[in-house]
Amino acid sequence: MSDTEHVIIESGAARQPFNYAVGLHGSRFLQELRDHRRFMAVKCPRCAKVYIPPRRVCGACFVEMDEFVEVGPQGTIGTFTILRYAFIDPETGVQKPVPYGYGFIRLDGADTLFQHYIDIQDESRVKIGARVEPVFADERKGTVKDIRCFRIID
Amino acid sequence: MNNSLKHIEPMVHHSQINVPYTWWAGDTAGRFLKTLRDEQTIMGTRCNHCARVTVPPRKTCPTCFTENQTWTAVSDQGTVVAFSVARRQLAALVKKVPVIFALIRLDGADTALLHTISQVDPAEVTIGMRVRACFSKDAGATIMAISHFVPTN
Amino acid sequence: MDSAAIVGVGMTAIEKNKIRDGFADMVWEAVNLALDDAGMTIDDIDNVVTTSNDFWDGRTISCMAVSDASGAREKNVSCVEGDGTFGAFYGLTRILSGSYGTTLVTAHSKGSESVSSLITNAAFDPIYQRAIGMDMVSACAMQANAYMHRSRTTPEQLARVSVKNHGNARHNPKAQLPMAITVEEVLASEMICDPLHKLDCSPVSDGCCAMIIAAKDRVGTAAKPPVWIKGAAFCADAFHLGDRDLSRAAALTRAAKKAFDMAGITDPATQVHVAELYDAFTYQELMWLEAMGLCADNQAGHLLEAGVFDIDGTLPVNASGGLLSGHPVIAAGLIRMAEVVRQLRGEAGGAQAKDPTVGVAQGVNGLCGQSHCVWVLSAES
Amino acid sequence: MGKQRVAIVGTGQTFHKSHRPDVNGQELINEAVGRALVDADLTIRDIDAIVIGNMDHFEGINYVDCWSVDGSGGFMKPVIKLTTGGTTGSTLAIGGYHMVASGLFDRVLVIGWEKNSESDTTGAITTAFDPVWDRLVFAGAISGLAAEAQAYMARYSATDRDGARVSVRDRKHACNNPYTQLRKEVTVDEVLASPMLADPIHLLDVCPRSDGACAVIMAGEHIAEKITATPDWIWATANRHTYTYLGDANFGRLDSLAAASREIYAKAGIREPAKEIGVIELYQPYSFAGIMWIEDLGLTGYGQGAEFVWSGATDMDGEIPINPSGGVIACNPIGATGLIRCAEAALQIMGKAEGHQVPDVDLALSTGFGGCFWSDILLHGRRKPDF
Repeated sequence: MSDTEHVIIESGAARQPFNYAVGLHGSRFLQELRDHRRFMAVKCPRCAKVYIPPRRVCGACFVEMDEFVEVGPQGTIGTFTILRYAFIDPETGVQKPVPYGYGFIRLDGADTLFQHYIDIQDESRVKIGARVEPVFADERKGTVKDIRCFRIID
Repeated sequence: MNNSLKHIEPMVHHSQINVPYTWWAGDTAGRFLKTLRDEQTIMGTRCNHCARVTVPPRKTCPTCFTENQTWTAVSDQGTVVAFSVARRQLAALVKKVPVIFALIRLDGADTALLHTISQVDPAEVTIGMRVRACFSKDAGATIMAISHFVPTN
Repeated sequence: MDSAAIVGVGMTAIEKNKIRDGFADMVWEAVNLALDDAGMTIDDIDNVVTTSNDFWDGRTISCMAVSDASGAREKNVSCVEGDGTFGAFYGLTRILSGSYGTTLVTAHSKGSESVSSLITNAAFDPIYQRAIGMDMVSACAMQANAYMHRSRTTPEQLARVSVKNHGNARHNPKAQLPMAITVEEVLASEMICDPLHKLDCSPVSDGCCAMIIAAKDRVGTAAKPPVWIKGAAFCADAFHLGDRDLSRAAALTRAAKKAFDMAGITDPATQVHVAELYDAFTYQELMWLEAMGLCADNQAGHLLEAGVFDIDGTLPVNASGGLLSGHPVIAAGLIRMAEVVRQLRGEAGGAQAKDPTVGVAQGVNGLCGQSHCVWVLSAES
Repeated sequence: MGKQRVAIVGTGQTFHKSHRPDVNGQELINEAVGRALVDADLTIRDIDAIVIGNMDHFEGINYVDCWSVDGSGGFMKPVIKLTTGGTTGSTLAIGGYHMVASGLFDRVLVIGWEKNSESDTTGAITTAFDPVWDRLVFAGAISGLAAEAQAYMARYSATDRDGARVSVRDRKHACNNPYTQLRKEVTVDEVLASPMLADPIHLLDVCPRSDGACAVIMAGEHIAEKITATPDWIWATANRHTYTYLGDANFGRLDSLAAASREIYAKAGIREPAKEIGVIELYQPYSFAGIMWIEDLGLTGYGQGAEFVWSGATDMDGEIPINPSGGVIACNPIGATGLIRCAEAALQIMGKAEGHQVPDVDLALSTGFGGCFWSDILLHGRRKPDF
């Protein structure tokens, strides 16, 4: 028996499957995105803030929201970074290739930002305030990955 | 529910949490597991304060909360103090049902060890039954270095 | 203790699969019901404690999902992980500390979204135990055997708990599994893990409960008579099942004694009028009754058969139908408290016990009832 | 029974390291608990209740409050778990405060811990975000912070040199703290020359992964002064959570910290925090936060954080030293980190901070931050609060 051997127990193939309910507000958004490439946000009846992704409750006003408004598809970069270190995606167990752009888009008409990838073919054009448009996936399945990324258009 | 959502089909996002873990056993559990693997011997710790022998061993006595412990080998035979027999193949089960889970108080120990009993008709298992450990050489330094327990006769 | 009271409760229906509702949807529904019940608005709420569990919810910091829906924006908010009774306890201390006049407590879970056998397997120690392949059911079945062996409780007596609670659930419109069943049907149902049949086990459920606790000087603003918190205590036993006498619940005995002492109750078996206990499995109701001193050791099965724990008995237990009729973990204990509140207010409809003034509720954390939280509530100050 | 004032009477930490193969989680917890008990000259029998927390998916253990009793000393005691992500440690401290202040318990043991070496940290952090909206494209905690820094820099023309100056400060302070993990001085140029992780964040701008535990013992006022001659009185606590989805954040500002600190100042009657507070243990997971968040705390005006830091005001001998312990940049056992800030603030008040003691601290602030823009704050005082 080696005194210097540190015993490690590994989780191996253990994983936890989940079926997360999206909720009706989110379901409407994902279905519009999938079927019509439209971004549907929701507007607070009290403070008039336009939220994306849509959700049931305005946290600030504590009221239920049901007025859907179309926003985008174009917008501006609210803020961003360029990721240069790789990590394992816990959902797939695979590393995403780096570098890639990651940012928060202010879709035209929305008051909150939409998180997604940003195309960085020309890094010099990636800046706060740059105009962007979505690049849709060819096959859309009703997730936020129906958008591949946002690309700079000015 | 409001009108704008009345006809929306509720969606479900199928996903998983797939984070790999590598738990350090630490020196205490590490010694227990290596002794199982290398010597097929089950070790416990005797608290020098309350004299209870704890199996599996702990660095700190669970009742006295002191680190004042002496390593001691316990028997590979013991008595069933509780058991259950899994009949439905629930997801956590590693073995095929029926699986007999048991708490076994090994001779020389004051606490009971959690493990499985095999090679017996589940209907014959009772509280108070005598069992002994069978070891596995392929499980490495893990709790499965005891592959299972069997009745003593 | 008369410093705080429960002034509002709200709960969703307990269902097998709320496919339309995310966590926030359930919390929004329960919170609004609790506010309505209390005759309050969110502006009357001084602080919020949400209760959830990251493993069950499939999300680290699971409480984040419900902070807006619980009205926690611009309020002090905290998050307990464990049974809702523990969340309520923390909420109570935040009032007794003098920091806040009202606490809104929520607890939610959606068992439908995960594989409960894997979630509870993750509660076993990764180094010494997990690879053996146990989960909550196989562990509790072991405890059931140990309890039955010690107390001479029979499978028929266990089955009788299921018959009683599913039958009681017929009076509870929010229950998931109201059923008229017989002892024979319970014993004939699929054996999941000896000695527990399918009908000895609570189902997988979705649901949420919300509760508003108020300081003495704030109860007057509520719409309904307050239900006073007379005692509350919690206690944890050893983790390793083999370190405990699995046939007994020493931690529950200690927590109950402390809670009863706080409430000035010296003989719980006669001074408590209604009980909502954590019957995740049939044997647990009987074992917890004995451990809490609500009946004598080894007698719960006999008293059950004598009808003592029926709705019209001297100590109705789980008149709501209990967890056997719907078990959203995490919310489960808070629902027990809410059901006691309904009993003490006389709102329990067909499940109403006769004029109860003192009730107890219990919540559980961990494997085989390692950690318990006990509440003594009263309609009288 | 009845509400009472609360003081910290003992603290204990592990020697925080990148990995601790010699102990399991329970044993790691036990080291901190043992040191806190020794510090307060108490035994586990004196403890009335335990408040514990971590982030479940870092260790992959469910019901940690139950699992850890061998190490925490929770056998046959009340044990409760609080978890709020990055803020867990400070949330635990606030929990301990209310447990004692309620009058239901006189001596409460508060424990925060994490063994980050046992999982893929970024993978585990990713599970903290909404599975439908945030998780699919989430790019790790550092990317979120980088986006925050970018927004701030665009708004106030700050530079990566400003961020580096904060890292230089904390890494220098860390050299005086034997318990912390990274104890090596760096220069601004070395920070800027270190690998770029996510623009504008370099490797030396951020915290490491750590294994560690921290324990704090809180006591009610009638016994605190019997336990120690120098209790650390908790004057006030506050917190705010503003997260719904990541895109809701007001990038470049930490609104939750601004709101929570205003609540604290109002409770304690503080008008000029930079002058009245003696030291701050700021939960600052990366350097740029050391510029931005001191503005949200009201130490200086918006856009003036960098100038304030360059002036030396936040150095050990400055007007208001920040992170004498070396802060989060020197070690980050996440579930313990916020509690370490609290314990370090207590050490400063109690005069026990040894090599990193700031002289004559009357008021100290400790904070907690969560990756979803949540903030906790505790105000600590040498004098018993008169409110």
